Amino acid sequence: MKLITAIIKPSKVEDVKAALTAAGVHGMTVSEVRGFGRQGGHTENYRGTEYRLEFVPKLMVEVVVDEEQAWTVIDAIVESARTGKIGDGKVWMTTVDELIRIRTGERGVEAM
Amino acid sequence: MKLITAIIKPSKVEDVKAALTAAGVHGMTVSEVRGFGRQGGHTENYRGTEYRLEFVPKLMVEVVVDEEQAWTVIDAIVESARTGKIGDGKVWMTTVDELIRIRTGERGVEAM
Amino acid sequence: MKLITAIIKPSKVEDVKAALTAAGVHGMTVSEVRGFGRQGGHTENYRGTEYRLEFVPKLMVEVVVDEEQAWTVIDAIVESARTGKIGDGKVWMTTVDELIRIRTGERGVEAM
Amino acid sequence: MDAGSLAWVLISAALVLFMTPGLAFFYGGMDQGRNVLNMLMMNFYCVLVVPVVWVLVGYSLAQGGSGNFIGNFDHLFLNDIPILDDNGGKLATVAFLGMFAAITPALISGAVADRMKFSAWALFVPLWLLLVFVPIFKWVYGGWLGDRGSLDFAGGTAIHVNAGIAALAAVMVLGRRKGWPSEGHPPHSMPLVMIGTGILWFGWFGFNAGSALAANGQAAQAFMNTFLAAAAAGLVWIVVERFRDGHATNLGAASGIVAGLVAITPAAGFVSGVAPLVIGGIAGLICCYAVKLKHRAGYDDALDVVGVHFVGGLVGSLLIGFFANPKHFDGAFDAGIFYGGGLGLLAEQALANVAAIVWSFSITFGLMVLLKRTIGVRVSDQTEAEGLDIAEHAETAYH
Amino acid sequence: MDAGSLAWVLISAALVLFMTPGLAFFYGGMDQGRNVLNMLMMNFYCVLVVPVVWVLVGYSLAQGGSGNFIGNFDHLFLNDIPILDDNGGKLATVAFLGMFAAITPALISGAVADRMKFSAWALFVPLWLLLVFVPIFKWVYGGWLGDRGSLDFAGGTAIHVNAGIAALAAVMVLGRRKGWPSEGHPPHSMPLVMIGTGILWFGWFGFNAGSALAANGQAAQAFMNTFLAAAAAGLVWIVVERFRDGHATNLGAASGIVAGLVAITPAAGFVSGVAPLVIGGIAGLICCYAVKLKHRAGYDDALDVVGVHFVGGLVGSLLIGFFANPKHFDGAFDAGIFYGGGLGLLAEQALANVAAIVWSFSITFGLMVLLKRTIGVRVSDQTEAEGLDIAEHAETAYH
Amino acid sequence: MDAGSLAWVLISAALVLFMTPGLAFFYGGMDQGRNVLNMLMMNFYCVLVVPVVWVLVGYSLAQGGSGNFIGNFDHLFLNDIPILDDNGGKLATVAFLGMFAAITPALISGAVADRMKFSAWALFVPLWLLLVFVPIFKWVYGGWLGDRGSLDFAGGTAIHVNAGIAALAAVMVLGRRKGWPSEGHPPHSMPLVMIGTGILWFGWFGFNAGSALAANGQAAQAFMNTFLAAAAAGLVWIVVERFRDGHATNLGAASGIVAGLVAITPAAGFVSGVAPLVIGGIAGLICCYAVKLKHRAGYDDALDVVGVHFVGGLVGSLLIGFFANPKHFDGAFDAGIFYGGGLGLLAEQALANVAAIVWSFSITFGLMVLLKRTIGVRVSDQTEAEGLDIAEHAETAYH
Ligand SMILES: Nc1ncnc2c1ncn2[C@@H]1O[C@H](COP(=O)(O)OP(=O)(O)O)[C@@H](O)[C@H]1O
Ligand SMILES: Nc1ncnc2c1ncn2[C@@H]1O[C@H](COP(=O)(O)OP(=O)(O)O)[C@@H](O)[C@H]1O
Ligand SMILES: Nc1ncnc2c1ncn2[C@@H]1O[C@H](COP(=O)(O)OP(=O)(O)O)[C@@H](O)[C@H]1O
Repeated sequence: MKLITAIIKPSKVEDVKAALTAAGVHGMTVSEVRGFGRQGGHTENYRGTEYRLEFVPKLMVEVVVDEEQAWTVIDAIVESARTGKIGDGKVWMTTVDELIRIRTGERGVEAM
Repeated sequence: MKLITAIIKPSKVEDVKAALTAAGVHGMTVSEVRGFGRQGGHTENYRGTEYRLEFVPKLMVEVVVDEEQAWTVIDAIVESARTGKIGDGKVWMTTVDELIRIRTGERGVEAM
Repeated sequence: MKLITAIIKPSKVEDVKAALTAAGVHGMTVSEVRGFGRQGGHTENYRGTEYRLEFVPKLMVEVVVDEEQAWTVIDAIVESARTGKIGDGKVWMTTVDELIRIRTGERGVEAM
Repeated sequence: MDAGSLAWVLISAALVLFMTPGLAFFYGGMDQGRNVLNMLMMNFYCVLVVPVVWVLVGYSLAQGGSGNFIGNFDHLFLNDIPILDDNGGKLATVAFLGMFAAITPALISGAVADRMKFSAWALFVPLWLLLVFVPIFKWVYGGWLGDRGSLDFAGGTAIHVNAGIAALAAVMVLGRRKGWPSEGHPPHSMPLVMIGTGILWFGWFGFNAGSALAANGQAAQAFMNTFLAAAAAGLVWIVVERFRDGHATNLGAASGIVAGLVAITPAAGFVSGVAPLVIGGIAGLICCYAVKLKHRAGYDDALDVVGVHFVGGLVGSLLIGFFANPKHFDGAFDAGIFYGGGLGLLAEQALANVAAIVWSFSITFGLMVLLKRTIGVRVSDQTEAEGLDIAEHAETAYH
Repeated sequence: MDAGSLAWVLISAALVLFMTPGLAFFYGGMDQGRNVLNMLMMNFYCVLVVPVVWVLVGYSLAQGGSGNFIGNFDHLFLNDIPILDDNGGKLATVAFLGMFAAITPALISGAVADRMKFSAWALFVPLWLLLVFVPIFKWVYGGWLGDRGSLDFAGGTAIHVNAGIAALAAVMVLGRRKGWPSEGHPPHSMPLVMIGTGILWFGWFGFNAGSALAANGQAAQAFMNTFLAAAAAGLVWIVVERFRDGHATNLGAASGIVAGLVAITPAAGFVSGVAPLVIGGIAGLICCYAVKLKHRAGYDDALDVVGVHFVGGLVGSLLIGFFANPKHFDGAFDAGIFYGGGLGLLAEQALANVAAIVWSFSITFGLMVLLKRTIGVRVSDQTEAEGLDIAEHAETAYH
Repeated sequence: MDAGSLAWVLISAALVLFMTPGLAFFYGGMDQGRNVLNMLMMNFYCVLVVPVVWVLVGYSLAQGGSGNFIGNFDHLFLNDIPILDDNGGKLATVAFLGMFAAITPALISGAVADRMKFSAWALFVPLWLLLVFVPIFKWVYGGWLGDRGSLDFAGGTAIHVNAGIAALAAVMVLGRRKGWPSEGHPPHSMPLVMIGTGILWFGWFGFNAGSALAANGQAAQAFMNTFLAAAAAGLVWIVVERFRDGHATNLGAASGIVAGLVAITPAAGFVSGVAPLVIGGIAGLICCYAVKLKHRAGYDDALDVVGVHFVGGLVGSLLIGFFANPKHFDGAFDAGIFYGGGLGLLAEQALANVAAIVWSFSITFGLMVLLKRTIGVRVSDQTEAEGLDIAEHAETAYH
């Protein structure tokens, strides 16, 4: 099994969720993160003092999937999260040794 | 070493912490995440407009443990986080190449 | 490629970011987490009722880097995040199978 | 003005000033976290620009002289408003009315939320004040509509119907938010909404009971009415919710309170007894359905200015035609249908509202088209997707 | 009522209305983020339902006629309350008292937090108002307790002792929260608590000084007392904290302020000089220990309604027996022990509170048992674990 | 005092009390989330300790007798302040002034934010009150400065210039925050800042117009001036921002409003017509640049107490020398330059401010040095890095 981790733009989360559902994924976990990268952040101005906020709000999407599904899922994320502008984010994949569903104790693909 | 990642119900965090401590784990990292899965979310109603909130508040618990400990820890989480209802969450395990304690530079099991 | 995950003190994030930039890293993802460990938390007192807050605010920094860079990056984090006091945090490393840039579809080191 | 009445008018004016921040929080809490500061700014901007315009020219045009349609220039720059004469009563009244002038355009901000350029709003507010608020105010208070006998105690027609219909015109030019109505966003901070609601109700006692411009029995009745109508409307709204949708909600309570306050505004000094409960209850019931109209009609009134202020104001204004009771007030106004007054007053109420609606809608529409053709009224799609706070104000609400 | 006094009563009434939202934020901030909206709703619900019940029947039963135990039906639907007579004074008074009626049951919400079904609360409030608040109010203001000479300026016995002991009865029937007392939850938003505290103190000037029902020396003294007692109590509370627990806290300051305000409420128009400092200081000291009683006694009074309102109200009410000074007020009331009045007044104070406690506790207990046996008073365990906001109101505080 | 005036003074006093929480939110929102409770506590502490000190000894020293430099001990413990005489007017005035005494040291908290030990603050406030506030208050209101003819309607010199320069002295002793100015932190909650701003403006009507100590024409003019100057200053500030920095911001609007309120404070009862617009506009313009001074001069005035209160107060106080117009008020004060009064009044204004500045700066500096040498004034570096809320108050703002 693989863990796919995607950093995406917050406004894209609905699209990504739809694409993942379409790709047969039935679960995922999302968290709010702040990203630093090429996109570069923005400047805020308070009483004439400029603050350079280099971190940009992003969402992290984590999905555990079956090995065969992995590339379909990655492609689905990449396509649905793309706007073509800097800061669209990254996707990475790591190997999961085991997955367990807490409720039932089922393991592996069963647990998804 | 293994990284155990668990998605649990927020109201279970104290139980999980207790179980992990009992299992000999002395450190862990918790974050607030939103989950999408079978549990399905809920509906909110604002001035008669319904919003379907598909994401459910969850906590993510991350623990790095020694390989031998891994299954004890997983079992401890699974048992302590279980309510038997849909949405209890998942646990997954990945392989950690190295762990370092920032304060001392100790590595591996020493660093836990 | 490797994923370096570091749990650090919130007040150290600017130093870590500077050190990573100096080490040639151009992107990272940061999230707010709560840590449990030796550092032990603190006690709050509300109307004479004590609450033991065992979780301490921490930041999690995640960076995907090239295998060769990995140890330079780890060292940079360890050095910049160290205060020498309990609770400085941990760094761990896992193996990344693949990394993709959403915007362009580039893969691997190209995608960083 | 006796000292007691002056004290009452002054504190009432302060209460009405406080309502605009209250409105900002009420709207801002309902908005998304990435647009809340734009919403607050649209409201606070009104209390910055309107007072200046008001004392320079607005008051004079709205109240100067005895014209039927528009005032004159006698009081430019507060000229000829005495300080000591009448124990400061005149001056206090000018300030009190200035607070009303400030909150009226602010009401519109809830409709245009999440997509209007702040620069366009910055021009819209003073222009709308002079072109729409000022003439309608004159018609109602000292012009042809008031003279014909229509009643508007604290600004049902002049303020709520007016701002409500202007909100509709504004969003028709502005267009819908991207994704609306299929995507929606729940309020980012309900506690902020409830803070706003608390301030609004508190301030509204000044708005309505202060409009007696004296500490007397009429003020006391307007006060009581403001208390009862808000409660009745809020209660009806959450009861409907409970049985229609399954849950009584905070936003329902808040919306009902505001709807009741809006509806009693025009009637506050003319009705008594159980009338405020009935007026509030009817307004709560109707508005609680009216906020759904936008989905059917397809106009994107983001925070329901039309459904609450236009509809609520109209309901209250027309109900005066039924409940007005001059006997209880020793008043020189017509009686409503239930007190033997026939249809005359109702007809006048209808006429006054039609006049205000036609003028407000058409001039606001034209003004928005003009702004659209010149400086543009909408932010870019990217700004809309990523939030107006950073793009328009270089600020983030929460760090 | 002269215009100055009417202005004072009207603004005081508005201030007291504002206190209920203030109380909602004070309690809501202390609550967890997943229950805050339920808390706000319990409070706002009081200002929706009580005004309606109050003018329909409550006021008449609480103040009509000259009965010793209960009023009559003379003023149903505000019947016979003149608008213009007495310059609106009567009407303003009815509204002013209605604000008190609304906040009294709201006080109880802090005790039953996090586990009471909203439907049960929705029935509890109007029933409790008529069965408990109304008779005790009549006894104290115009009935046998007041006639015997006991003193209660702005509602120490009638409101705080009453609501505080009712809170105890309610939680005894309702039972403890799951996990209490071993698990606990710190306040989810201390800034919200402090917003509530600020509003409460501000509003309490109307509550206490408005109870003079005139703009006169007694009102000024009640105002001064409201200022001083709150400050002294807050100061004592944080000093105790500093030396007992190591830190002076915001919640301590807030709790002390409220305890001082509660304690001075019954005494505000009868004491002067340093008495408010002493009364506030004693109340701060006692309440700061009294909030710990629940852990020993084992009743789960979530947000310390008993420890602050019951205890604070009782302390203030009994201290009148020492500090009341009719000479300073040209007043027709008995002197306290320190001003040569003997034990008589203290005995009357004790009797009045015992009477209120017995009635309030037993009727509230019975009412809660009745609700428990019929519609049920507690949410399901799952709702309790996951939060009442979503389950009871289909809303989330922050998105 | 007639009933109407008493009603006005009482509600004004309540409004000023409400300003201190307002200030707490204004400052607290600007602060970081880990220091916000320390900021709230510094402010709330002022309304706990000052009232006690005020009635025990402060008022007597500040207003007792006819000395030129300091009062006497005639009114210790409110001795000889009648309750019924003058219809409570005297007592109401003592309370009203006590609210001013409470907010003045609170103003300083914004400068010392994020690093001052709470224990040091706890001693600083009452000592500063007696050593700095009380004498300057006496000089201005009933002492040598007032007698020479300088004007200060509601506390420009006595409160804002005084607290502003004290803030400078305090931070010079206290030193800069770690990392300042290279690192900075944007406001953690702009909605909280705007809640504070709304409350401040609302309360300021009591602060300024209440200072007439009567419900009369001067109060009405002071009210109008408070309305206009805040609006003009806010407007100028955001216009400058828009053209200088590219965006009009909420914090700019809030800062401008406060700057305008500060500037009109000394002048509120002496100027009329367009003068408040001009005074507000000038203050907005100057303060919007003055807040940048600290970066050049290198003093770490965290939340711009110097730039807004010192500079704004000074600007307003000096502009009286131009705009004061006794004719409009039937007043027994000197005319300003624009009304034929010559340079005399301006010179007196300058002298009064210089005297206040010298005294306040040097005594505050000495007091801070004394505290530094004894109990210490700064938290540890670790506390500073990790936040004062947990270390100093054992509380966390948001859970
Ligand atoms: N090496 C990295 N490791 C972890 N996260 C990264 C890394 N590089 C970028 N990111 C994340 O991806 C986001 C987008 O990256 P950025 O360089 O801004 O644009 P793009 O994705 O178009 O290359 C960043 O905000 C950050 O959250
Ligand atoms: N494939 C997945 N990858 C990552 N997280 C998942 C995945 N499936 C479920 N989750 C997480 O687990 C939580 C619980 O899953 P759900 O399907 O609701 O119930 P259950 O755990 O009982 O099967 C989800 O809310 C989500 O956070
Ligand atoms: N086994 C672990 N797995 C995951 N995170 C851990 C583990 N142990 C500690 N941590 C994280 O590291 C942080 C610091 O650990 P702690 O034991 O307090 O101090 P130190 O890093 O000095 O050993 C903790 O707050 C927690 O977030």
